[in-house]
Amino acid sequence: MSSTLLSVRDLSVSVRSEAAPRLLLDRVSLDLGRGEILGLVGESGSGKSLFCRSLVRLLPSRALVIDSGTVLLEGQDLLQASEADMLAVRGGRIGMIFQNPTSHLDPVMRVGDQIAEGIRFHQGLGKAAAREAALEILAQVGFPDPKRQYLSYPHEFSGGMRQRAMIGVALSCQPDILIADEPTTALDVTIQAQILRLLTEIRDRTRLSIILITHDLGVVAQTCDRIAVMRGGRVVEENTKRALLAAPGHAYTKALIASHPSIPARLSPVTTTEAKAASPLRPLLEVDDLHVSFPSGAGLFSGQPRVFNALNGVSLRVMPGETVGIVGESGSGKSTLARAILGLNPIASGHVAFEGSNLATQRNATLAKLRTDAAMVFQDPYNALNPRMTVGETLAEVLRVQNKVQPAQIKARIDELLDLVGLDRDFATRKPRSMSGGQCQRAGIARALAVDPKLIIADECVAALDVTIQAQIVDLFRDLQRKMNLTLLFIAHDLAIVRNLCERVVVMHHGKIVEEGRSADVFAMPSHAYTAALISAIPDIDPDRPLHALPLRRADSLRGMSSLSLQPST
Amino acid sequence: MARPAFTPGWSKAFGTNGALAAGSAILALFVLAALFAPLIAPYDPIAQDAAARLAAPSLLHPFGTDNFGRDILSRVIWGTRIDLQMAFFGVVFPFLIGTVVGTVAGFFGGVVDALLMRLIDIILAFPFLVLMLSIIAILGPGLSSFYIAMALVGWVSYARLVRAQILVLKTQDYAVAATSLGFGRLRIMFRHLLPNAIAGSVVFVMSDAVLVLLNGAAISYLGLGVQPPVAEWGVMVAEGQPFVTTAWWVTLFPGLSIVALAFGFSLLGDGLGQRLGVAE
Amino acid sequence: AGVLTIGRREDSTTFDPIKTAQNIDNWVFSNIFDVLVRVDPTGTKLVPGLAESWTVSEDGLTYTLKMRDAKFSDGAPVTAGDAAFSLLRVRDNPGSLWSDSYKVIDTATASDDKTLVVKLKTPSAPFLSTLALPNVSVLPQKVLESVGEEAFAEAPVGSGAFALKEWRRGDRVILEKNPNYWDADHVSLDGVEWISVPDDNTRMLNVQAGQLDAAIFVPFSRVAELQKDANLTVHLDPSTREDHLLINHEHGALAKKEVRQALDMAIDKQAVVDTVTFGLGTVANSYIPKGALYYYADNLKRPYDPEKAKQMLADAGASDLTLNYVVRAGDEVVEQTAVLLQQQLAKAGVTVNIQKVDPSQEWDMLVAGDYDVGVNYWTNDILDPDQKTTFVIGHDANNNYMTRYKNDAVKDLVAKARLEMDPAKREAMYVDLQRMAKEDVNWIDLYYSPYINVSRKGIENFTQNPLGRFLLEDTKKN
Amino acid sequence: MHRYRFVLTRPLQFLPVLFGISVITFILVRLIPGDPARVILGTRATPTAIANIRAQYGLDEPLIAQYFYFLRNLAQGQMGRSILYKIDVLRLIGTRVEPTLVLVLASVVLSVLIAVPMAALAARNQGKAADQAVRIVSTLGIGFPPFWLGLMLIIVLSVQLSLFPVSGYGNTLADKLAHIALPSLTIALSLSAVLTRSLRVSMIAMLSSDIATAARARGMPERIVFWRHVFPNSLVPTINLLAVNIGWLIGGTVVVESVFAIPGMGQLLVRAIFSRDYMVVQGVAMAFACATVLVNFLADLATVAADPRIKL
Ligand SMILES: Nc1ncnc2c1ncn2[C@@H]1O[C@H](COP(=O)(O)OP(=O)(O)OP(=O)(O)O)[C@@H](O)[C@H]1O
Ligand SMILES: Nc1ncnc2c1ncn2[C@@H]1O[C@H](COP(=O)(O)OP(=O)(O)OP(=O)(O)O)[C@@H](O)[C@H]1O
Ligand SMILES: [Mg+2]
Ligand SMILES: [Mg+2]
Repeated sequence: MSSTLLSVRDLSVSVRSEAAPRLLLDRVSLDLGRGEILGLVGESGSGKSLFCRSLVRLLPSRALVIDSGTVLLEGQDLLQASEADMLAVRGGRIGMIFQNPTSHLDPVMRVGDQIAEGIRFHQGLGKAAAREAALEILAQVGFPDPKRQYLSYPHEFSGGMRQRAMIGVALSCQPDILIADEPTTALDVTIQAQILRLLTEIRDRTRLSIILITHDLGVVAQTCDRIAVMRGGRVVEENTKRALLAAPGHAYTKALIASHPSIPARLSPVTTTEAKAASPLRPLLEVDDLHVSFPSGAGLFSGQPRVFNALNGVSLRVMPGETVGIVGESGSGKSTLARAILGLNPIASGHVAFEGSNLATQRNATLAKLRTDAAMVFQDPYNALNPRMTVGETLAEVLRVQNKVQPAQIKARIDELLDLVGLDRDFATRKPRSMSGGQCQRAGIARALAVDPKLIIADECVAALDVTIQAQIVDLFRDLQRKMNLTLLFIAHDLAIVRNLCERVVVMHHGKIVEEGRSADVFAMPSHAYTAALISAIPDIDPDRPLHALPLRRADSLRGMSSLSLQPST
Repeated sequence: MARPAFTPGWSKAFGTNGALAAGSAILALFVLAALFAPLIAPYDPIAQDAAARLAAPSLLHPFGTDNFGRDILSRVIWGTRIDLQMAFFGVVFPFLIGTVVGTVAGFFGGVVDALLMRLIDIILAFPFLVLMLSIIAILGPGLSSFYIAMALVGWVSYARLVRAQILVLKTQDYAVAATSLGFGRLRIMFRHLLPNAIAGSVVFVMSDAVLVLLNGAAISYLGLGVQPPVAEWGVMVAEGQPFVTTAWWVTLFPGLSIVALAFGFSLLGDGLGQRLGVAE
Repeated sequence: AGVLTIGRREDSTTFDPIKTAQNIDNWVFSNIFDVLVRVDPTGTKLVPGLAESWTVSEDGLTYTLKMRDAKFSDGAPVTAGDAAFSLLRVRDNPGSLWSDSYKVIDTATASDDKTLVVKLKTPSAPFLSTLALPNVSVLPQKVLESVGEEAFAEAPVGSGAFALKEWRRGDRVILEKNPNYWDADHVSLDGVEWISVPDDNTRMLNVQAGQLDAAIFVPFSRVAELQKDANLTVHLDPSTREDHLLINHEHGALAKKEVRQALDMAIDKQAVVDTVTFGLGTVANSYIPKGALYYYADNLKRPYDPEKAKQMLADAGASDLTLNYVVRAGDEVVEQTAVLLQQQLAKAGVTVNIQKVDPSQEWDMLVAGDYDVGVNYWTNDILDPDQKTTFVIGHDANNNYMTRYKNDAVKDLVAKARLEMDPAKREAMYVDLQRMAKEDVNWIDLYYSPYINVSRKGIENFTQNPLGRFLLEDTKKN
Repeated sequence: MHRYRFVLTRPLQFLPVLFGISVITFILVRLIPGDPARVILGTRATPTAIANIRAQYGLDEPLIAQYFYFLRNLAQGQMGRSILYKIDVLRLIGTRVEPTLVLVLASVVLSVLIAVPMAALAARNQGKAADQAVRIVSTLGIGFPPFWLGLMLIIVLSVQLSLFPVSGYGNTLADKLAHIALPSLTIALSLSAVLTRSLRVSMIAMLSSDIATAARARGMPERIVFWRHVFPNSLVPTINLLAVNIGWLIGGTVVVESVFAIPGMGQLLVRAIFSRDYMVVQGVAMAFACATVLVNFLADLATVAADPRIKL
């Protein structure tokens, strides 16, 4: 390892204001070498973001204070530096990119100007020179037409482009250290791969030091030189990548590694279906040449509104008791399909039949059936529950409206449901805001189960969760499916989980199903190029199985980006 | 501003939310004044005293007297009854109408929404004064005409606020979930969406209450406020106009009462905003 | 010399004299138009205007007026033809608001350029004084016919002391001295600006700050304070204004004379004078204003006696009288009177419900008889008492000024007095009328009050005659 | 959808709004008890004179016929004649538009000039003394009725300090501005209070937003963070609030016009209502409505310009 650039010793941060001050960072010590990529992993709330923000003294709230410690940047203690000195350090020495580029880019300022702003301030360049430099940076981070993109606003970009812009903004100040706080969590695997490639490439080119925060061990395995694991405000373990992955010392690290989806599942997918498929049962769900379109406006003067085809002839059959995974990049139409099946989206053409009853021809009857026999679990656990109702009220309301349980039995049934999803019974009196994401997600599943459905459609129901919690939820589904003979439609863009849970997988791309088959087969031998690209972009926890993502020569990356980027922005 | 007494119970109930506590305290003072007006007002608010006309504030008349020799302190205290009532009813009906209309418009969208939005445009573009004066003229002056006029116009703001919220909320997963679980529309609108959409309106109620009082005062300035000899702050300010340069106390004290109440309302609004997570 | 700036409540609405009946218009007309006969500054007698002299035939039907040498502001001479045209126009024009008052005219002709002959259908004692009304100002026939009524109403041509220079609607009327005025040598001011400042306080502050030379409609409440200001002169000019409480004679117990008399006794007029007019008014005892022609100074003043009033009400079976009191909104004086009377009447056991409505609606309610009592006031337009007497107790088409008062003896006497040409006999008749009205309590006379105006020191002769005319041709600005 | 497409479609929505307003005003003013003929005749009203005037202005015709004439006139770009002023309503309004327009514009500019620094001061010192002071001042601004506030301003600034004319509306531009200063300040004191409150809240939210954090992380000094990032991002809700309030303001200048003797439309309207000058009430109502609609349209334009994400 090269010379140490940044050295943190015994950094402690606590939160004031509440009755008893709580220690959030507990004597954290870390070093960062020049040109090194340090991976910071740990469960949600372990203090990763806080640590990084403390380095530049940008704490998220006034209630938080740095109690003690030193942060030496080439000998200068940043904790003692004056506010004016810090202005030069922030951006100029230490740049940051954030998890959510959408909320961190100024929506009302042109992307180019945001990059030029830092250049003008830190390098004192004039307007025109800063503009030139900004165009150069835009090209560096992979924008195909910097002149045009300089003038764009962030909302006109896809998620991946925004993250590149964010990186561009950070690079504009020519920092020595780049802190990347979960830079890819919100992105597709394919785009994630590109961004990670971009970061390592820049490091190779400029000897930039990077702190990469993530909760995906696969990401660290693929990019970092060294890994630090945090838990409860402490660094519990720190080592070079290989050493740490090969011989994790701390129990938490072991659990983290064990629950990573790229580790081959201990349980193989449910296999009972083969028998079922052979039986003469009719399919529970039949989707036939389904088209769904949304109006997408028109130009200033052209009158006719255009339509955007979100689903372009999708056909699908699901047998009772089957578990089908639906994967595909963001915007490929997965959620639209789910909603169309449940009659929540208008259908342009095609058929959806549930238990033989056709949604187009017998709409009311089919809807009635769907409402009582199918349920949905949603992506964002917080958003899927009414924040003003307790879990108990939420469940009770479903039971009452569905009228499947005697009013007197409602209470008992609620307890039963909570048991089923592994929540304590006293959660009945809690509101979503007082629960963690995983707990909310379980409540959401309990609500779906309250319907006593034959079919559950789970739309990205684990995407927002920690790996450890993800694993719990997947186990729960597996369990339920076994116990209750549920039919499960499992939507995700995380292929690893689908491989783990589902026996059959459907790959969607641009509103079409491009590949379909047994998970094992599809993942082993993808027949469609797009599926292959998706699979190869999964970061494996094994550092020796590197990303097969599109090779990052600039031109290629651009082509990749435009083909993978979402619908064109207007 | 009155300094409210913070008992332990208070601080527990309001936490660190000083605005909420102070606002409630101010409002509570006014409510008490209204409730116990007969007990605390030193004089009959409409009793005239020819000997004490336009007397400056003194121990006998802490706020002075008006041109009929009526005690202004007593009138201010009794006025609390009318003004609180005005603030309350002037806001309640618009609030109720507005939230229902906003919910329906936002939820159903399409033609219903378009029609209601045009109606809102019309009302917003309609000169308020014409409406106000017309309604008062048609129904006769008095508080009920005032409330009707306020209700006819005031709901618009609430409808806009709620509608904007509902438009967002109805795309939220829990609304979609409610549909997918077979809940009825009324249940979704009023049990799931509205309670989550209403916080902004609740906060706005507080500003609106002040605007209602001011509208009342403006109407009084044009001569169509509450019927004499009833004491109402807006009317008192307007009636004191002729004496502004000679007997400042006639207008100042009722004016200050409006400000104090307004201050209470706006603090309460800020506090509620914090509480309900609308602002800040 | 100099331009006099005067603040007033409202701006003019039109300069066509026959189409308005508002003081705000008339008070400006009277300075740009001239009339055949004028009222003198004391408001007690008629003096020559455009008519130098006049004779009345024995039968009282033919008036021959001799015109003086005068010119309109455009230089054209004022002829008897213009005068005849103007008289017939006010009688016949469909837009005229005043035709009823001039229906008595049979013919009006110019026997030559300087001689106007007016023949009446019946004798009319007040006729000559109606010629002093600004609404029958002499207009230039040629100009009016060539530019049309509408254009004339905005850019009039007259023969008065001043001519309209500019009219900024809603804001001000700008007059300049008319060099062609027959008495131009006596006019000192170069011009006059009538500026509308609706808010009473603002208007006063303008004068106090020296931004206006004068302001009219000074509220009673401001007089004492303004008098203290050494830079200002407060003018309390005698007026013909009389405030009264209208009573609807058709409503229940109010039909009884005793009840009305009791109400009269239950009202402490002196208190009204003290509280509402801040002592500037005087208690009224007749519907004819103090100082006006045929005013009967010794008319009955019923004493203030709430106890007796209560007793009388009880005797008349009206001890629990409840009255609906209509109040014109936005008029400080009227509102204050209402509050005061409510309290006074309560002492006699009368419950008064105040109903405040906007002026136009008040008018409607009064006309429709949808009220019990209400305060109103009257200022005379003409010298002769006939006009007001006819409206108020003459039993004409107007329900005796909305009171629904009925007394045939009074009715007959009013008609007789109109025809009586002997001043002494007429005076006796009017004394009787004032007595009878007081006995019947057609309404309750409250108080007389002066015109109150204020001007800066250095403005001289800024006076208003009792009929409201501002004698600006005499005003000087130093 | 093109972001500015609404520029083409929105005017079509104005028509029903204006039509609706014409119907409502027409009905409303005629429901009010009172008779214009009696008003202009005053104390001397006799039944024949009243009938005469009613006939002249077509007030004796059935309501539906009157409305039809009104619409027919409107289609020809006419608004009828004023009963009180005896001239064409459009001409009458034409003489009164400018002062009100200038007053409203000046008030808005002044409000913004007051509100922005106040809100910035409060937001950047959230919870501190400066913040509390702004809160108190803005509550005072909302709480005091304009007719009182205006009078106090006159007494202090015009009469005692002779800084401004007491009232009226000037001739030359400079003169007009001098005259309009106090009235617009009166309005601005209450309007800016409303704006300040709204702007302060959005600014506080933006100050702790990711956008501000990102700018700080780039080493931008607080001044730039605030004015270049926080401020522009706080504008949209306040623009909308301003739009709603301008509508209210345009219809509510009456009191201020009366206190300051500004010969504007507000005064005309009150006088017309009180004298039941139907045509004028209708005309002014329509004019106000057009102005409000226009302002809302401009606000929409401003919103779209202020935030490139917004489509209408
Ligand atoms: N403004 C705040 N006030 C009080 N506590 C806070 C605040 N911000 C963060 N914390 C606490 O600090 C701890 C560390 O938070 P931090 O954001 O660093 O977690 P993290 O490791 O980045 O988690 P994640 O993976 O969810 O982003 C958490 O317990 C959190 O509750
Ligand atoms: N209500 C709508 N109006 C217009 N377009 C829509 C609407 N809902 C979805 N779309 C568009 O349809 C396409 C498919 O969306 P969908 O939500 O089904 O994608 P997805 O595969 O679920 O993506 P993600 O992984 O991001 O959830 C997208 O381009 C989206 O923009
Ligand atoms: Mg974090
Ligand atoms: Mg989706």
